[in-house]
Amino acid sequence: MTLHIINQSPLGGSALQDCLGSFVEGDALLLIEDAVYAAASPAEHKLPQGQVFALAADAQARGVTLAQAVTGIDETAWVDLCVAHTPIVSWFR
Amino acid sequence: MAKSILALCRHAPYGNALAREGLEAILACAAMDQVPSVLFSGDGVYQLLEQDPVAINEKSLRRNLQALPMFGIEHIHVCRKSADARGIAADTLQLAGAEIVLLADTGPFIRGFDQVLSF
Amino acid sequence: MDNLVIEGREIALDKEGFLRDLNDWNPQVAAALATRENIELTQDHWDVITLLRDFYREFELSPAMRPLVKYVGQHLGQEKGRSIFLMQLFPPSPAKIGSKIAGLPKPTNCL
Amino acid sequence: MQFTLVVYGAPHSSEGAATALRFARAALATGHSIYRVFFYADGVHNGSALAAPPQDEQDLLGQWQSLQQSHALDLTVCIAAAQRRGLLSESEANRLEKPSANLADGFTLAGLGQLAEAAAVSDRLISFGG
Repeated sequence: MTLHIINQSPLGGSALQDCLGSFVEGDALLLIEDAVYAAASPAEHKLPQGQVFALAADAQARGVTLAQAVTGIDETAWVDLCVAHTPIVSWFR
Repeated sequence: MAKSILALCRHAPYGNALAREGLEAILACAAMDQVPSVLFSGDGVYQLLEQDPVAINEKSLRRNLQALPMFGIEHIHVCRKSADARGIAADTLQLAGAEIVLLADTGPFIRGFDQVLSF
Repeated sequence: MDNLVIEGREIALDKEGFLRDLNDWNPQVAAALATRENIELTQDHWDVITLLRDFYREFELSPAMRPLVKYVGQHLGQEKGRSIFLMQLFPPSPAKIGSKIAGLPKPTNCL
Repeated sequence: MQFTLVVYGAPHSSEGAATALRFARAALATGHSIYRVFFYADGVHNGSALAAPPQDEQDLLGQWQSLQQSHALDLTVCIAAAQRRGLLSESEANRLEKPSANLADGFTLAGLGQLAEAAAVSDRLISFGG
């Protein structure tokens, strides 16, 4: 199952949209850098239900409060997510 | 054990160096006998349209793409939703010597690979 | 590196013997470049040089070994579309030496 | 598990390189290994010895180098992407007849074959976009 990693803010370009177009149930989604802005209101940005993560440090840096549906993780948990998934796909710019 | 590799190309030609440098990486993998599959998605679909960049002093990326079959890459996968969203008709997507494969659903396709190189 | 002098005209080469200006290329220049590589050009060499230039015109790329072998095979027949054939013509690195003599850009070191 | 990291972002212009460093440290701290960090596109600027950020900003070059020393990290900079952008080793500067070299200690210039090879042998490959 794929781990999708997005680093672009939800309306800053097509990364989120392209990613969601390739998302299959059972995949995991990780929001990093500017993508954590989507984590405040996941429903509004049509994020999938379940298996949505965000880097807590990146959210904290931007003053973003994670919605309940989004699991905040640290870098160690990110490594674990990578171990648990193949392939890993980055969506950026 | 060797891994199956997908190159995911999401950038339009010329505006971002990653379009050309992505292709260079694909060709290098193929030259090393690690022939990747290639998927054009998002703005990457624009790479496959006719181009004439002489006036902006650029080399034609599409000409370079036409070398893919020479490197052993004969199937070019294209995200159908991306093409549709940009008003690109399927029959305008052609590359000499290659077969264009339109994918209605890229998710399951991506899942089939060990590694994805994003460009 | 020394420049070429052909019929009184000086042709600038870079340190590795590639043409600085690709527009300087002509068959005489190719023969002189080949001499510097200790290669005497035969018809087989010229066939491949022509194909190298066709390849560049078609794809705007200096070919790596793998596509060059395939391209030669498509145009000169399978008997010649083999790395050993190219290796004998342009030792020790056919894509690089061939590109140099055919007046193509210096390969980027990547392929 | 063996990871390969591909870095596209120039230091101090996008976050990609800094994020890659955070990931690399976490992976190494949890007992994983990093097969290679491959710097590509604008990411090649991470290998510049000439970066001089102010003292109160993070020093990404220093962080790469200290990680390289403590874990014998393979920091490979794509030679073609580097040539275009003016990042050269002594021998490349000499070969290409350029006035000076600027590749930082701990980094190596190599071809894209190193990316292909890393993709083929690593357990996981992660791209860090610019």
